[in-house]
Amino acid sequence: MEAFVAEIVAKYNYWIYVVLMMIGFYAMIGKRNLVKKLLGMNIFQTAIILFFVSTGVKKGGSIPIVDKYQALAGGIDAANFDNPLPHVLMLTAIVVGVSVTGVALSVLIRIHKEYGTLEENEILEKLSK
Amino acid sequence: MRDINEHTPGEDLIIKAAVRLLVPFAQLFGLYVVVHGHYSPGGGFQGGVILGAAFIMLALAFDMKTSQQYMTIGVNAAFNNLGAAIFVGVGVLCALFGGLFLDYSALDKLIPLGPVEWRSFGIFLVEVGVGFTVMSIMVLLYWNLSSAGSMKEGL
Amino acid sequence: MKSLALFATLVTGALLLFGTKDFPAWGDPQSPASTYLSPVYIEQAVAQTHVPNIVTAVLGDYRGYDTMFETVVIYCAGIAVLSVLSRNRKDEE
Amino acid sequence: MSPTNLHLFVLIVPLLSALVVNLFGRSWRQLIAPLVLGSLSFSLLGAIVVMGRVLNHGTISYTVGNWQPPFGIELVVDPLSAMMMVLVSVVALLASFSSLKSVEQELPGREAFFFTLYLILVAGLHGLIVTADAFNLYVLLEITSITTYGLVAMGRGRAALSSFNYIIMGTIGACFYLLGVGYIYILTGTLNMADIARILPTLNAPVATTTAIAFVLVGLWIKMAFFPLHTWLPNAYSQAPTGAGTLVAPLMTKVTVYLMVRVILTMYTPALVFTHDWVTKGVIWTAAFAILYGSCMALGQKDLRRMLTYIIIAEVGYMVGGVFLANANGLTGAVLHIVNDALMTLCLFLAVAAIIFRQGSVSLVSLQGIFHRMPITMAAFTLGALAMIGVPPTCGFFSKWYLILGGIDGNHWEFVIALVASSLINVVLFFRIIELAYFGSLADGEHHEHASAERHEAPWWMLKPLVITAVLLFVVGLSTGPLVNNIISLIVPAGF
Repeated sequence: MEAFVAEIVAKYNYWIYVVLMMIGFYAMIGKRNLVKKLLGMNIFQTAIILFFVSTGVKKGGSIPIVDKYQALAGGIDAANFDNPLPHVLMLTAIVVGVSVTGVALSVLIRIHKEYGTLEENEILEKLSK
Repeated sequence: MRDINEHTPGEDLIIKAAVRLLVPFAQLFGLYVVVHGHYSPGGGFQGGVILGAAFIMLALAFDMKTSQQYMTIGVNAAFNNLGAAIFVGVGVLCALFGGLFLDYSALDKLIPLGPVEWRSFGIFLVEVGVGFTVMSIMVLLYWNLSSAGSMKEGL
Repeated sequence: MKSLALFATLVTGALLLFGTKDFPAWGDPQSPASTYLSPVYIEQAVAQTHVPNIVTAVLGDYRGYDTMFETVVIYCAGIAVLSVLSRNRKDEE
Repeated sequence: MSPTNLHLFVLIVPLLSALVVNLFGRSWRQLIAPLVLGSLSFSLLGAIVVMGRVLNHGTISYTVGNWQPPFGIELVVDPLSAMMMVLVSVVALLASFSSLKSVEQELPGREAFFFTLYLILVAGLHGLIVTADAFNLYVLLEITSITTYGLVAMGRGRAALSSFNYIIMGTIGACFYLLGVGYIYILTGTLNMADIARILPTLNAPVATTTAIAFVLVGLWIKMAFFPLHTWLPNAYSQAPTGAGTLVAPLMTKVTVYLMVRVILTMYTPALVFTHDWVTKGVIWTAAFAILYGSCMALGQKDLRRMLTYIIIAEVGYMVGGVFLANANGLTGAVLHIVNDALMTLCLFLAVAAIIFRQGSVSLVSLQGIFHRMPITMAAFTLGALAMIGVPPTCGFFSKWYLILGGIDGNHWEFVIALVASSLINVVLFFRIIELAYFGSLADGEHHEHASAERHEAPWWMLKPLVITAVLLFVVGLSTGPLVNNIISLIVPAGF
């Protein structure tokens, strides 16, 4: 049991992201309202962004912006700076998330024009008539 | 059609005046974030979003027409194509000047600045391209989503 | 339907948490992610690109190909929104 | 432009012309057709040249920005990806002729937007094929998805709802893939596929590795609509504008299958993926169910386009099952089927597009007597149907033959039975339509008989690509030998 608690404490960042991800994932597949599904999608993506950024953390590290002249003189210790790669990846993933949200919102507007509602079961009812 | 002069919540003198005052500073700050991305947190995407937010603020405080006086739909289309074209174009230019795609140091043959300095400058060019595209697309998304596609009347 | 969704969610979450069993502890400076690529980026980026902000250097140059497609993604989003919401010429008349 | 950059220009030229189409095509619509056709022809020529170079000089490894992998992004063109590039450009070019016509009819005033998305989709597919970087693959996967969401949602009626379901499912798939890549990144510290393959077997982290593999594969399965994760596909593909369907239906699922092959072979190495017997068995059983489910659901449809989308689901089952047979014949069959199925689906969807162009609907009722009205279209459709059934010497026969051999080699009789059963169901399926199309008017009475006398063939812009595709079905079928010996046998790993 103690080993388990120690494991959780050492990796609590993963527990946080998994809980967030589960909230988002449940909203995406379990909710009936299309806007709630979209919100779930955003939570899901945010959880993944948190996950990646948390992997870039290094104990004793600061933001990866170095002093130019010190670096050119070769005096940089990599242990003092966080890992820049996850940040780069997540900048890209954030943009992708924004884009998908934008397209999804426009599709929702079309759906609302078409059926007058955003509840999935009401739409399906109208379709089956 | 809603009368533009009609007093509605949100179209308030204080808000209008504040936005009028705020927009130039927001734009300046956006430019700063784009340009200063080499030395501080920032870059094309972040700065582009701030620049776009300035136009969205105009559209929110006044109406969509006012924001379209400052950036017409045609200019917006030109900007988003231009931004993407700058990025891809820089890459193609590198390839045409004998380097690999997006190898900015190859542009040294165009203007001799030194290969390493060209990498720095190439990143800057590319960030400007990203900034243009992101700014115009953010505004475009707002116009379209708030007016259900008509881009005339909306929030 | 809801219980199925809940079940799928719980299974996914449990699997993801189970997978972290083999991971290094959070913030461990000796983890592979912090020792393989990132020191090279941090130590070499300024000499190779003259950009002190390493995130910008990696974003714009080392992984510039990704960033190009990131720009294309957001460009596509704009065009997709325009095309989805605009109407046919005939319908407008 | 030095020849080393050529394979990048295969994808950059459509991308750049997409920008031009968007900027100028809104005002000058006559510019769109030459730009689209020109850039796609350039792509095709470039892809053929690249393929020639790869076959003569071996795999091309290309580092974008001249950063050595794993620091920069690496692009690899091996014989398989060169073949896929040619396939994508052929399908995109042929489909674009037909799309130009049908978009003019269905989406007047929106051609510029449509073809911007169309060209970026083609560029994204080329990018997916050549990339050797796990994260770059995610970005490109999202490019192809976002363009497809837009293209699908441009349709009428239910298209928006189908597109939304596709967005939700597609995002789940992409996010699962990204999670898998994140796990891999934590374990190995790298994103380059070859580097991952080098480091992963040396790690002592079985649980995390398995989780990562599972999430990446499930993510790709959602994107390729593998049963039971297929629910988004039939609606999305059958309600998309016809011009979008002709491009998206033949390519999207097949390129994703290619990505799965690529991920299994070069990122994870087969030794890691096929370790557990019960996993491969489970996947093959699921694939067998997918094949039977797709075929049976196709039987119940009243609309030709919707029927074809269910056949796509069955075909995905063929390919996934073939890969997971984990033997040389199965893998060869699966890869060969990617090529063949793309062409067969293209042929059928082009025929559907031609029929929709002329009479607006492809419900089975409206197909009565169509043979007399559109003989060339229906002749090509029949050829496509024969290939889909697997009649020699069309290409469909050869890949099915390899798949069946693979099933027998691996002692997976359930897969073999599903394959044969689905071929039989396809016979029923297509001969019902052909019968309806040929004799339907006789049974229906005077009203239709009168209409059937008039010949009302589709325009040449839609007929030419259709006929070329139908001929290609035979050409590819007859050149199966060289294709397998020179290209596909090279990628089969040694242990198979």
